[in-house]
Amino acid sequence: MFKKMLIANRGEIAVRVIQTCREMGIATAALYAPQEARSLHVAYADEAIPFSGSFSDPAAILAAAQACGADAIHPGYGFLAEESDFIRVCTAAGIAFIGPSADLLDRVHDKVETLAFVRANGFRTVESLRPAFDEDAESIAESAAQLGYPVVVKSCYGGRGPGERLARDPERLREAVRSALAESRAVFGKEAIYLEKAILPANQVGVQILADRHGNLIHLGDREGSLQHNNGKLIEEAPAPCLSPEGRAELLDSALALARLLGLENAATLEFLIDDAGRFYFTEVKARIQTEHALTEMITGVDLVREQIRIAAGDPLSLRQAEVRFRGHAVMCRIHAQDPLNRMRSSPGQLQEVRLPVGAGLRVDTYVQSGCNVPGTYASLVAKLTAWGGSREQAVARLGRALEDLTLTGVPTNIPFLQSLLRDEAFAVGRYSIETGYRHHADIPEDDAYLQAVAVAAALLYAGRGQPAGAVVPDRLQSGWHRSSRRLPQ
Amino acid sequence: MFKKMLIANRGEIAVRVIQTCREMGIATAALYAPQEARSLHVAYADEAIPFSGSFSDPAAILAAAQACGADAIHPGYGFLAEESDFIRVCTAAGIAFIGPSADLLDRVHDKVETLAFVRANGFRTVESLRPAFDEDAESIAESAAQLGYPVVVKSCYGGRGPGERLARDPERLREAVRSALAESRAVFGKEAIYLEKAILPANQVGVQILADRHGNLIHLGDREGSLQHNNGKLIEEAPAPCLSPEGRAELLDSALALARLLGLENAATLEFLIDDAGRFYFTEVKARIQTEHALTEMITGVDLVREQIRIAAGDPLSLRQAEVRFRGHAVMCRIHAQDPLNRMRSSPGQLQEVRLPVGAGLRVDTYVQSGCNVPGTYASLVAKLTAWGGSREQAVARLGRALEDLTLTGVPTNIPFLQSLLRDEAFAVGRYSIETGYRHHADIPEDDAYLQAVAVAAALLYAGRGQPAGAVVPDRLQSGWHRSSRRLPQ
Amino acid sequence: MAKLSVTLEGRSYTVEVPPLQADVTAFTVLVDGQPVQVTVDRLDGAQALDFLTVDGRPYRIDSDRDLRWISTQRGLHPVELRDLEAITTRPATGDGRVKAPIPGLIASIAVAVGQPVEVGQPLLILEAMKMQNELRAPLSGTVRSLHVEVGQVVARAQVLAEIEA
Amino acid sequence: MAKLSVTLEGRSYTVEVPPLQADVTAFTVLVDGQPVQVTVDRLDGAQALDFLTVDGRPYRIDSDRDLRWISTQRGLHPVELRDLEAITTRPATGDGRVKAPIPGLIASIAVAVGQPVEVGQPLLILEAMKMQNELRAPLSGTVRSLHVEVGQVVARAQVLAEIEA
Repeated sequence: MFKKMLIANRGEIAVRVIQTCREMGIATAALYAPQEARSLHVAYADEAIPFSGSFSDPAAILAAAQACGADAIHPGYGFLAEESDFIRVCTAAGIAFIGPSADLLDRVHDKVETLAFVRANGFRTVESLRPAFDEDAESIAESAAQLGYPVVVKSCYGGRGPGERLARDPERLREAVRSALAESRAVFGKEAIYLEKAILPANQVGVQILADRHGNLIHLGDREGSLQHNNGKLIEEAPAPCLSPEGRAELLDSALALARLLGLENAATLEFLIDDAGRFYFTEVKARIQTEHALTEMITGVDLVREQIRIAAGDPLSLRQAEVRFRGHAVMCRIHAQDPLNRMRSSPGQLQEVRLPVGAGLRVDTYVQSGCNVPGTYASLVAKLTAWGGSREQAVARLGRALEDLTLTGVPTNIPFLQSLLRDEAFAVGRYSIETGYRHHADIPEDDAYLQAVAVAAALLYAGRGQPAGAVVPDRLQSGWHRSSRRLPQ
Repeated sequence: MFKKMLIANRGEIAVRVIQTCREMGIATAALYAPQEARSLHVAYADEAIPFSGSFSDPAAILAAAQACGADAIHPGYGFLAEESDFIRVCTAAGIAFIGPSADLLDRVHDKVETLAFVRANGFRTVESLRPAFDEDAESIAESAAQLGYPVVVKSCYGGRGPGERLARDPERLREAVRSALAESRAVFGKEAIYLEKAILPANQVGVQILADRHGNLIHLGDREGSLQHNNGKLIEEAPAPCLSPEGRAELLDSALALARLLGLENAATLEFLIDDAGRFYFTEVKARIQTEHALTEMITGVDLVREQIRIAAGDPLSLRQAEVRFRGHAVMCRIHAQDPLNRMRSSPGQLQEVRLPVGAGLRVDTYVQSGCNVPGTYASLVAKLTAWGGSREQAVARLGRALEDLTLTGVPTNIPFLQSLLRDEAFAVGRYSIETGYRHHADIPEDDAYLQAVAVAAALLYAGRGQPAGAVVPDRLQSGWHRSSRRLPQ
Repeated sequence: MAKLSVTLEGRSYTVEVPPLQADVTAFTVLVDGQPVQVTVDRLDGAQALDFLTVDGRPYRIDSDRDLRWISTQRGLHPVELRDLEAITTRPATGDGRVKAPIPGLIASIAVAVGQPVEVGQPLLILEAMKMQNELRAPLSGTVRSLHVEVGQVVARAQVLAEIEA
Repeated sequence: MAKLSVTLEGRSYTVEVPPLQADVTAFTVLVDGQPVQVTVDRLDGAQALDFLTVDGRPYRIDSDRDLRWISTQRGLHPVELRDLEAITTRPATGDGRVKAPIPGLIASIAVAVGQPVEVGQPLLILEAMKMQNELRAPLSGTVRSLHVEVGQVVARAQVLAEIEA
């Protein structure tokens, strides 16, 4: 087994990887920028290395690994997780890469070709077309017309949501192409997009795959990621409520066959769209650990990062398909430093108090602690909160309870928005799709006592303002200056 | 289902009950003394009622329930949880008691009679004798001689550890009787003790039982509670490592038969001693939720408090024996405000920072948050930390990792002692009994770099002392007063 | 007794808060004239008010610096506050000094030095926390001095003007 | 450079700490003369030092008020500290005032007013943090004044005695 793992990432995924390494007795080295000195990955690693480079820079990461004597690198789910060239330089330097082989990544790197290959082998996929010239508006419009509107504009590389855009007509298409190209350039350094025929309404479902180097390949069930906002997943769950037992069995079988066809290695997710008739369409493969992997861990009890590391070390999977036992239901929400009163703009800053919920069936993944910075230079994800329950209803109730108990002060977060989503009828009954609209659910406005109490809280905060921190006694109240005792209400 | 639950307890068990009530949509009312205003049960309840009475005072609790309009009372695992008279006054007042019937408690209240009854029905039990007169030293010594030394002196009532005392000879017996009587009087208000023939070495194992009012009765596996210090359980685990598969099957069957014989209701634990030949001896029944119930919840996925409430409401158990699926292993440690440098004396005070561990397979049960008081008037338990793993080894590794990540500052805790216990060889291999001695495991003293770093930390703390809080700049260093620049090294 | 108008979720409440004291953790607040019982923590210097009970119900609260919103465990509420006292504040001592009841910006000045004024006559408008607070003459007399200009930022309790009876 | 002897787990280390500054978060400390690299957080006013890295290794630390022990994520360590500077401290300004380098208790006084003393001659013993700190004459001369008595508790920087050259 490896001796020392360099974690080539930050945030909650760096903390996540460090946890498993420590539990496996593997020393860990974390990288951090000065403003992240109070992030938990720094506190929890065995070694914390100041790092001014970029997590997307293969040379800088490799140099850091060599400097600290690491014999393995875990990329988290960042950019480097799917860069075959990086894997090759790691291998050449005698450092193990926790993930699939470079060859596999090369095979599935081009999403359009992967779709064509999968389709040619008899699997149902979304219809896709790559315009002849990426920046030729004419050919793009032609392709779209050929597919038929609505279409989705996607980046050929990488797997993140922001690259996706829905266009219902030629005008919106031009816009979508322009912004998709800009984003593709900014995030992946390359301009390359393709078009997919949109399936509406649809549900987005991923199947977790594990494959070792000894020919063992298993699935760990499905995850639902249809509840999105601005193309970012906000609330996810496992198992997917949109699947019937028969539909699930068929999907999982198909996913295993597809994984074999593609020769998947290590941990990977096969993504599908499910239309309203229950038909599923393969869309793409994410050959890395995913942000939402904790859902699968909660319903199966399998530590996916441990399996990733074992596989990369040449060990066989620690369990067979028949030994995978699913239990209950898990729901996760992503907590972002975003201001709900300012169009969900990201709201970096220094957190004051962090108080985590406690109790059964809960899991918090985060890099923050009291006094920690939320840097403006990275994505605004500060925590993932996952709740498990014997049933979906219990898991959702528990997540709602835990969201109430989670306190993050100092920067605005999307927690109120998440709470509102959990109250939505479509979510409550588990019937929603990527098209579902969610209205803002006011906070039990019928409860006048509650609103009165909030008014009292506001008044007390106002009365305590400008005081030496902590004192609730405004001197203007004590001094008696601004009021006449004769005018006091009884 | 109930509308409003009064939680007739404090601490982590009050928080635990409130969590499930909120997840079930039952309103909660918490009681608190002024010094506990920042405890989590106050923050998390729907209603927080200042309470100057005792949690052992039936009249005060009933009055509080009636004043807030509660239709049910959950006693946690406190004194009132096993008081049949209290159940009767609750029932008379139309308030449901979450627990067994008064009749059942009456039946099992006297431990010596219960042992005799169980023995008469063909079950193996510990040998026990009740001295003719509790305070007659002569008759006690005669009884002990009759049983044969070593004997254990126990309180007839209640179930807590502190009432237990081991005596290997008549002299130690007198001492043990004296202190057991004093404690029995102080805790239960009655002087009543009995003697048990000690089984040494032995393991202490409990079997979790659930029984509804419709004749359904199931077990949820076993728990091991042999790792004790001063008769208090410190680290517990499930399943019990001392049981072989055959031994476990026999024990669980026997426990179900015993539960039926005794007519157990609601949640209860049957406790056994296992001798070094693997024979088990029934010792007593705890007809309430236990401190360590989270272990069972983690390996079965069953919410025991939810089942308790459902059963009390007349609902059937939510699962059958065949549906109980055990998964993996769980280990719990009890974190006390105790000073490891002062003979583990309790160390009440105000906590400064509370930082909880995060990640997969962890559960924290606690009432504390940053700035919260640990009152000196109650037991010193501040938190329970439970780790789950696919194997015992993984669960123990995870617990060790999580203990490192848990930060509680402001009052000394037993965390260093727990860490030392986790490093003990006997514990690591799972071969220990209630007699196992644990030596103090120094903290990796061979690692000189580690000790040097601690020395640096000490020097920096010293250098930063007496400063305006937070500044690391002692003015005596800045002023240049106490040193001559000519004498600086270099 | 501070008197505020608090508007949230489309409803307005008049809240009257007694003089707060660091060691008093339970007191009565009037909401629309009806008493509600409030408890707060005894806070040490490092902590802001983040928890209170109102009629026995616990609320974990947070807010931004500008009191644009209050959040509780249940959600986030944009709030608007008006300090009803600030509009008609008069010095309890009976003297003619007009002080700023809250920090803010002088939005306009309605009087000039030497001008005679009646008790209750508007003198100037202090803008603070999204509110325009009209400060009025505490007694009838003459404006003896004006210590501020339009656009000036003032601290709390800063003397803005003086009226001579 | 503060110089301390730190004993823990039966080993003693001499630690030399440079003058600490609030905005310097990375610096070098000497342990038994060997340099180790230390980083600390930039701390705001409410927080004590609870995290540092030493040669790149992170330590989460806690201690009691009296520095009886230090705990890290790995365990608890009783510590003993001796301030090696405190024994021979002299005022850098060259004047004859002898101040308390740390708060403590006057354990004994070895000189009387009017008594001639040599530079380096023991004047009194200040007991603080389980240590006896011998304070010596900063210059040769006469004890002009003694401001303390045996058993008296003194604050840091309090003038204890004055020597006239």
